[in-house]
Parts: sequence; C-alpha cells; structure tokens
Amino acid sequence: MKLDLEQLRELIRLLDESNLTEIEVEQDDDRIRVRRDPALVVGALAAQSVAPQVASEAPAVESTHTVDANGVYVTSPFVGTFYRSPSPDADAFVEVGDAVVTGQVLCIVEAMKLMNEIEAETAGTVVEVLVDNGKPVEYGDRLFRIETT
Amino acid sequence: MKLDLEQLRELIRLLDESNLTEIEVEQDDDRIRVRRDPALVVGALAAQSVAPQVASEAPAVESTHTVDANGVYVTSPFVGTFYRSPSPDADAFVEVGDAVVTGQVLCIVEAMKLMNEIEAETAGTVVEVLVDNGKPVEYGDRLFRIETT
Amino acid sequence: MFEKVLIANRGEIALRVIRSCRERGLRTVAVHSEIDADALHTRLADEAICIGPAEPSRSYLHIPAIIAAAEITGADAVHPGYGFLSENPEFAETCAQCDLRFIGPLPEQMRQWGDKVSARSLAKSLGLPILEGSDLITDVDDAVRKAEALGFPVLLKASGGGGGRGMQILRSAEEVRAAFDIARAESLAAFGSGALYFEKYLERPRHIEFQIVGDEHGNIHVLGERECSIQRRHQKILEEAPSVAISEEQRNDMSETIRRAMSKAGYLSAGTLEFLLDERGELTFLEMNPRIQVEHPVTELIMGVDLVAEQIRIAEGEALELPTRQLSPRGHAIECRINAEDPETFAPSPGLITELHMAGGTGVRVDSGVYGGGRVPPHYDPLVAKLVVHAPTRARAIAKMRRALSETIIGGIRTNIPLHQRILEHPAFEEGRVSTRFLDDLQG
Amino acid sequence: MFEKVLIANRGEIALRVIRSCRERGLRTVAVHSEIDADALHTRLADEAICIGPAEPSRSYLHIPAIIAAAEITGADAVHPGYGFLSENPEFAETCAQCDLRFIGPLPEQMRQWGDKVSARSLAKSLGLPILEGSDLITDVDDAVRKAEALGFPVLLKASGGGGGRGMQILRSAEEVRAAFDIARAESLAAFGSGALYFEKYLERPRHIEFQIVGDEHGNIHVLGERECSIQRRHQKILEEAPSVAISEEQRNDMSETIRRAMSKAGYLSAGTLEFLLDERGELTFLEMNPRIQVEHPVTELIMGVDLVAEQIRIAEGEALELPTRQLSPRGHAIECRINAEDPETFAPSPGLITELHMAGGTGVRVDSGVYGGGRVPPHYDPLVAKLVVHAPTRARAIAKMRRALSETIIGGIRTNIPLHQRILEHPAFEEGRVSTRFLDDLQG
Repeated sequence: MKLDLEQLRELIRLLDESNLTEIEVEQDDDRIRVRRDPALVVGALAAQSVAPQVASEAPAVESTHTVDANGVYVTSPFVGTFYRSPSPDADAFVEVGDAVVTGQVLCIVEAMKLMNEIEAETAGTVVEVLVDNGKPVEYGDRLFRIETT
Repeated sequence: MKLDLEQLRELIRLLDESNLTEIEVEQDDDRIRVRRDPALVVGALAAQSVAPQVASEAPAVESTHTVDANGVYVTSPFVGTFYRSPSPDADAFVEVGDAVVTGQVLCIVEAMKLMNEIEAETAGTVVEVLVDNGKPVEYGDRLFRIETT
Repeated sequence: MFEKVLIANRGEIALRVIRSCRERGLRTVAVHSEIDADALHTRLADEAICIGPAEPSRSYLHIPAIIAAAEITGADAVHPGYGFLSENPEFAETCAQCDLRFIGPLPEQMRQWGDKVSARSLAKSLGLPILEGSDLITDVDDAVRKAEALGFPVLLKASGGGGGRGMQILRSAEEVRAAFDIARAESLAAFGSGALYFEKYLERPRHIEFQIVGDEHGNIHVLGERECSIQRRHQKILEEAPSVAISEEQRNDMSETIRRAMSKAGYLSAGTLEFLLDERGELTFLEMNPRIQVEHPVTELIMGVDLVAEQIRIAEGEALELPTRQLSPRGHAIECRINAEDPETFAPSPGLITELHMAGGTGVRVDSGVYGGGRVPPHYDPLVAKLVVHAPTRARAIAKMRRALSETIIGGIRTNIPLHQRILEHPAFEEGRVSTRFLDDLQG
Repeated sequence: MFEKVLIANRGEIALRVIRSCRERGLRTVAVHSEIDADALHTRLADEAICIGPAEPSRSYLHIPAIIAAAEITGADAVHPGYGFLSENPEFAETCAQCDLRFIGPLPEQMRQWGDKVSARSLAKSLGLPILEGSDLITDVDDAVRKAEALGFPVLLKASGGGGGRGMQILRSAEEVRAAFDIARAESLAAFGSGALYFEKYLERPRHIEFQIVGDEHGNIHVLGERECSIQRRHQKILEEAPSVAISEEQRNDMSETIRRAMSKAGYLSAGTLEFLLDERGELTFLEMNPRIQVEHPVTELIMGVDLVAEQIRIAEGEALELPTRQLSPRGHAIECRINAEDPETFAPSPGLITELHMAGGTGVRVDSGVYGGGRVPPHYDPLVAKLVVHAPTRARAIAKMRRALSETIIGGIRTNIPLHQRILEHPAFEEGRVSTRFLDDLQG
C-alpha cells in the first residue's frame, strides 16, 4: 500500500475547516475515510463562533470511570476532599506502578465528615495520580489513570 | 488514487448550505461520502440566519446597477417615489420589450419635490419592471431588469 | 457578617442572589450540574463547583453534594433561591448541623406552614381571616356531610399538596361520592399522605398575596400586596403590584392584621401570604410560602427595597434596614415571566439562543438566567427571564411593558412573549378586570 | 399630537427614541444604511427605510435621503438623536420647509450656541459666569497681548471647533508666537474658519454640566448637574449625577441663574450647559450643547424624568410635564459607556457579537444598540451600550456598577469594560477626587 500523504493531509484539513464529522472517498479499489468525534466539532465551532456547549443530549457520566484515548480514568462520584491514605500517618492506598484489582480501595473522598472509600471498578495498573492529597474535588474530576490489563 | 479536491470542496459547501447530515456520491467505481453530526445542523443554520449579512468589507454599491445570474438590475440611487412617466397622463418612459440606450431616461424617482430622472447606464432590452408606478422605493431597491446586448 | 455565600440554585434566581451578595461585598459560590457547566450562574459566580449530573435529584436536590461543595469552598451561608431545596426543612437542619447559615426561615416554620391543614389552623389561631373549609376528612360519608355543611361547590384538596396539584372542584354530593376514594389514593401516591380536606370553591377569585419580612429582633414588615391572578394551570405568568382591587384602606388594614399575626408567630426572613379575594372584596388566607418568590421584583420596585439583601441581613442576625413606618407603594410594577415554550401549545422549547436582545431603557428591569450564545437545557424549569417594568401609573406600566416586549429578541428558541402580548392588549386586562380564570377565558 | 416619528440616527440613541415614542403610542420609522440592514434600530422600528451606503456622508448625514424617507413613510416629525445631523441648523430648516417637525431647538438657537465665541458673549449677556477669555484674535501680536492680559497658561481654541479638536495649551509668549499661524491654518482647514480665541487654562478642573428643558410656553426647567470629568481625549466615558463637588446651595443658586438666563433666551427643547469647576469651587460657562446628550440617563434616574418624552411633548407644542417646583436629586446615578474597543490601545474592535449578557437586576438600566448574534460595523462610533445604575448613595452606586460590569458578557469583540473596572476600583474615584485629568493620571 502506498499512501499519498499530501492528499490525506488535504482531506484532514478539509474536515478540520468544516463542521463535518466524516469524509469517505472510494476510488477504484482505494478507500479513504477520515472521521472525528462529534464532541470535538462542537468545540471547534464554539471556538470559531458562538457557543461553548455541552450538548444537551450527551449522556450523563453514570459511572465513576471515563475512558479516552489515553486510558481509563477513575473520576470522583462526589464533591469533597481527596485523601490518598486512610489517615495522615498511613501509607497511600495505591502508588503509581501498583497493580490493582476490582474492588480495591484507591482513595477516600470526604464529604459531610464521611469518609467515602472509592474502589477500582476494573483491574489494571495505576499509571498516574491526578489530584494532590488533601485537595478538594468536584463531581466528575479525574482522580487516577489506570492502564487496564 | 487521484482526488478531485475542487469537487470535494463543492460537496462540502453543498452540505454546509443545506440542512442535511450526509451526502454520498457513487459513480462507476468511485464513491465519495461527506457527513456531519446532526446536532451541528441546527447550529449551522442558526449561525447562518443570525449573522452579519452585509459583510463589513463588502464594497458599497456605487452605481445604480447590480448584476446577478438573472441579468442587470437598475437600482434606485435615492429614497423616494417611483414614477414610470413624466406626468400622470403621459406614456411610460419605457415598457417591457423596449430597447434602451445608455443615457436614456427609464423613470423618475421623486424626493423632496424634486423629479430625479434615472438614466440607463447600459444599453439593452427592458425585460421586467419591478416596482409599480407611484410606489415608494428605498435606496438600492431594484427597479428594472435589463438584458444587455 | 458572612464572607462567602453558596447559592443552591440555578437560572435567574441564582444570578439574583449573586447580585445582592456582590453589592454587599460577599463572595459567591455557584453549584451546578454537568449540563450547566457553561450556564450563566456558573460563569458569573466567584467560584463554581460541579455537584452532579443533569438530573435534579442527583445535583440541585442532592443535599450531601451541596453541603460538601460548601465545605470545600469554605462558604459560611447558603441561599436556596425558590424551588429545589428552598422549602425543605431537612436541608435547613443539615445546614445548621454543618455550621452553615441557611438564608431563610427556621426549619420548624417551614414545617408549620408547609402542611396546608396545619397552616390553615395556625393562620386562624393567629387571627387571619381564612377561607371557609373543613377539618381533615375521615371517610366518604364524612366527606358528604362536610361538603354539605360548607355548601357547594367545594374544592377537595390534599393537605400535603402544592402548586395546584391534586385539587378537584365538586358540585354535588354525588360528585363527592364518586371522587373521594380515588382522590385519597392519588394523594397517597403523590404526596405520601391521604389527608384530604375541603375548601369553599370561589368561581372567579383574584389571587392576591402579601410580602413580609421579619428579623430576629421581632420586627415584621408587610410590604404590600401583589396581584397574581394571571395563571395557567395554577402557574403564575404575569404579576403586578399594587392590585387595582385593593384600596389603600384595605391594604393598610390587612397589612396591620398580618403584621400582628406574624409578629406573634415570630416569623423569620422573607415570606408570602397568599389570599383569595372574592367578588364581594373579602380577602381570605390560602397558604404561606416560606421563601423568596419568583415575582418578588414587583414589590421591590414599588417599595424601593432589595428583598434578597434583607434576607441576607436577617440571616446575619442584623435588624431589617427598612424604615420603621409602614411603606407605601410608589407607582405601579408589572412582571412578565418569559418562558422557553411554545406560546400556543406550551411545549418546552429548549435550545441554543442564537440571537438575544433583552428590553432596556427607563423603568425596565431584566432578571435573566440565560445569555446570547448560551443554551437553555431541557432538564429544568422553562423560565429564562423576568421582564419587569415600573412606571408612575398602571396605564403607563402597561404601555411600557408592551414596548419592552416589542423590543425583546430571543432567537433560536420559542418563548411565550406572544401570549404576554395578547394579555397586555386585552381590554379586560387594561381595565383591571381579572380573575384566576382570566387565561382560561382568553383561550377558551 | 404626532402620529409617526422618523429617527435620523442609529445605535442606542435611535432605540432610546423608539422607546419613548412607543410608550406614547407613536409609530416609528428607522432610517438605515446598507450595512445596518440588520441593526437593532432597523429591526425594532415599526418601519425601516434604507437611505444609502455605509458611509455616513451618503446615509445618516445625507439630508435629502432622510427627508425623502420621511415623505414616503408619512412621518410628521424627526428626532435627530445626538451626533450626525443633531446640531445642523440647515437640517432643522429643511425639515420645517418640508412640513416635518424637528424635535429639538430652533435653527437660530443652534446657530447662536454653535459658534463658541458667540456662545460665550451670549452667555455673558444672559448673566452666566463665563471662563475668563479673549475676543477673537486678529494676528500674532494681538495674540501675545491677549494671552499676557489673561495670564499664562492659556488655551488657544478654534471658535468653530468642537469635541476638543483644535485646542492647544500655551504657557509663554514664545509658545504663542510659535503656535499661532499653524493653529489658524489648521482651524481653517478643519472647520472652514480661522477664527481663534483664548480661554484661561485650568490645570485640573472638573467638567460639570447642567441639563435644561424649555417649552414654547416659556417654562424652563433646570434638572441638576452631571459630573463628566472622566474623559479620554475630551471624550467622556463615565458620568455621574449628582456631582460630589456641588453643594445643594451651589446647585440651587446655579440652577436659578441658568433658569433666568435661558428663560431670557427663550430656549426650546433639551440642552446642556457645560461648565468647568475650578479648584476654588467656581463654576464658569464653557459651551452649550443644543441636543439630547449621551449621558442624559443619569439625570433621568435621579430626577425621575423621561427627557426624550419631554422633547417630544415640547415639539408637539405641549407644556412640560414636569412639576413646577424645582426637582431635587434622589439618590445617585453612574453611567459607563461601553465601547467596542481595545481597553489598552483604544483601537476599535468591530465584529460579530457571539455571546451577550447585559447586566440586569435592581437599579440597573441598559441602553444598548446591539444584540447577541448581531454585528458591530466598523463605520460608526464604537459605543455599543450604556450601563447605568441608580442607588440611594454614591458608595452603593459604585458597588452596583462594579457588580453590573462584573456580570456583563460581550463575546466576539473587545470592550473597554476592564478600563471602567480600573476606574471604579481607584481610591481617588471612590473618594470623588477627580478632574478632567483623571484618566491621564491613571494611565500615566
């Protein structure tokens, strides 16, 4: 297969400049398709013109996980204060590099004096801790990045 | 594979101007498909209907003529009242089908009790009279359509 | 003095509270759902905390999330606005337990006035004239006896109900027998209580309400009445103050009666006493709303007060800033609630606001919760803005509101502006001949 | 009574006039250039006529086009707003010849007050205190003599000038000799007249102006003063009323002096007398503006009047609607002119308004000429909106304006809101210590 990169770049540029989500071209036995996430189109348009919008039809984040190209994120299911360990003197529940199993406690989010333990919903390896110990978190804030196994 | 980018741009423009979400063209062994997110269509239309309209950099209409695909239009250089003849009893200056020469009087636009004779700036044939006798006209209103010779 | 106030609401009332806070030099915290990440209150507060997804039960009604947001931001008081948690005594109690001052009445006052039958008997004991009605009904035979004693037509109401839900007009003993058991079951399902009672049904009453504010120091101010008869399915859509149907003498008499009653009750913060005005001109107490109301601006304009600022002062333990003498209305004010809805079908019309011009100029006040380029989400109530005018006379206020509506542009969504224009052009409205049936008559 | 009024202007003042017309039941005609086909005044008037291309000289300044628009729409009066043709006596005369009532002063009054030297001597003859100055200067030697007689520094001004153009501060005889011939040539080029004169130059004066209205029946009302010292290159950007520098006694005395003077002059319609207030507290007449002014709303708010409605009444031949007693200011009002310009460089910033939220709530008035989703064209003055607040005290008005600015969102273009915020946060402004040099000091 021989790629005409210039042509591909041109296609991507066209898509970028438009508010389309997909372009597909088929010729003889060749087929090129370029796509992007509709959510990004909204962002692009908003930057261009009016509106910064979370599309109203976007599904609510029901779980405490979100996924993107970079991995699985554990997100905060509560507003509260983030703690990495059960008490100030104790070791952190998990560190970067640790393997975790489903149901393992990753951290605590304190709200209304209650210590809510946040458990892993998938097994994997902790590759990033995204909030400092003792910092406030909002609903949906990303806490950890996990590489699933 | 050789892409006809001009054709593709035209397709994108067509999609943009419409409220469609997808166009697919298949010819012989070639196929082109352009798509966009349905959520964006409303936005795009709204943006069209909102906006600006006369681009600020558009040149002012300096002459009393405008041209579009359908021909040459004689436009009103004044606000006033449109008269097709020099007096109520007289014949109209021109009728549909008349040939006119440059400088020939086509009508009168009265403003501040002054009778302003509007002259043809190009030769041609009158193919349409667009305002009724005695009606008010604004600056830039189309008065006649002329087929140039 | 507070330093930071969390506003447990959204839309125009959240912005309304931000305004009074900011003018007093207080910092503000907005809480918002995910869908409201770019909402006006989120953008304009000093801090904003995402507390949950779009569904109200998991965000604006979710007490732990709101309390946690106050904790992490260090807010020292909470203003609940109207709707959502504003009349929830558990929320007020939770705030108190968490050292957060709740800007509103005491939890026990919410309980006292929240149940309609207990509110009626409390009002009666405080010396307020109440609409003739019955005690709680025990069974269907008791219902017939009580209805006949009262005289038909009667209104069957759920003691735990509100906003006009669960009400039925009954015009004979047969209708009572046919309706009673079903109504009890419905009330149980809807409000968790099958407690029902009767009120005398008035055919064409006016809805008149009196605004009060009270402080910890025993001061109660009665700030005149509002006329809120223009309603659709018990939802007010246009309000004015003062009412053409209330004479200065009746206003002063009723204000004094209310002042004495509410002083006795020791009422704290802002509240509204709702009355019906019958065709003979008699006012009878209906219910009490222990919160700031949507239509409070008409009172603010004619009385020259800032009711939200007074609520904040009261919660800080200060005395009211109002003069001790009875205030008199100055001029006339009208409010139109601009809803994102189809003016014919009343179907909600959420979406992107592509064009926006709110009315301006002399004597026009706009309390809006949206912005041009922003989005009206489908999850919440359709009120996008309140257009309020103030003029020396009612006729001039009507002329001003007509011109204010005529210059309002809200593109991209449909609004009920055409309905308001029909109301304001109607001869009966112009002459002040209105009742709670006005809109039914207009559309019927 | 008029039936239909043509508004020979655009932007916020055109909308301002539409409002007063509509509240009086008058129909309105907008005139607009091609570029303004979707402008707010075009959209909101009852009728709109395109009168020419974007260039003002061929549209908003083009007298025949405006008169013809009035003819074809059957308008019976013309309101000129401010700027454009508002002080053009030929336009007022042409209107009269075409049976159109010009809503403003008489042409001869515009001429009397339009030339600065003749305005000075007229004012002096009417008993107004005038800033020390010279007669017209004949040549350079005469200039040196006159400047020395007056005492340095002096201000060299063009009699036909305006808006601060063609003015020079001179501090010695040498500077006078060096400047005179060039200034004369420049004045000739700019204003068609080389007539120059001197005024005493005050280092840090305040700019104070008094609003008047007069009717055909000999009534003249003086509606207090405005403080307009916050200027950039002689363009006002923030105004307030009343002025902290004027005592009640001085206000009453000067109002009475002006009332007598303008009664003698028989002045018709709205007008403004501009004064300088020197550091000893003395007011001296500077010039008279025979039109409605941009900053008129601050007077409307503290005096409770509608100046445009009064202009219309006066032009209809009616008597003023104001009470005969002297009105007293109630509370304090501040206006910020929101311009589409870079707040640092002051470069114009036209374009599409992608997001819009104008301030609202209690005590805020917005007079805007734009809408969200609309465009600010580059051809006209950059004023997009006036934000005006009214509160019981100056301190509260400042707090209210700060919060009003904080909640104003105008996306897609840059505005001078950050500059206003810096002014309102400045201790000298808070304390009311301002002069016409305030902005130079702030930015210097």
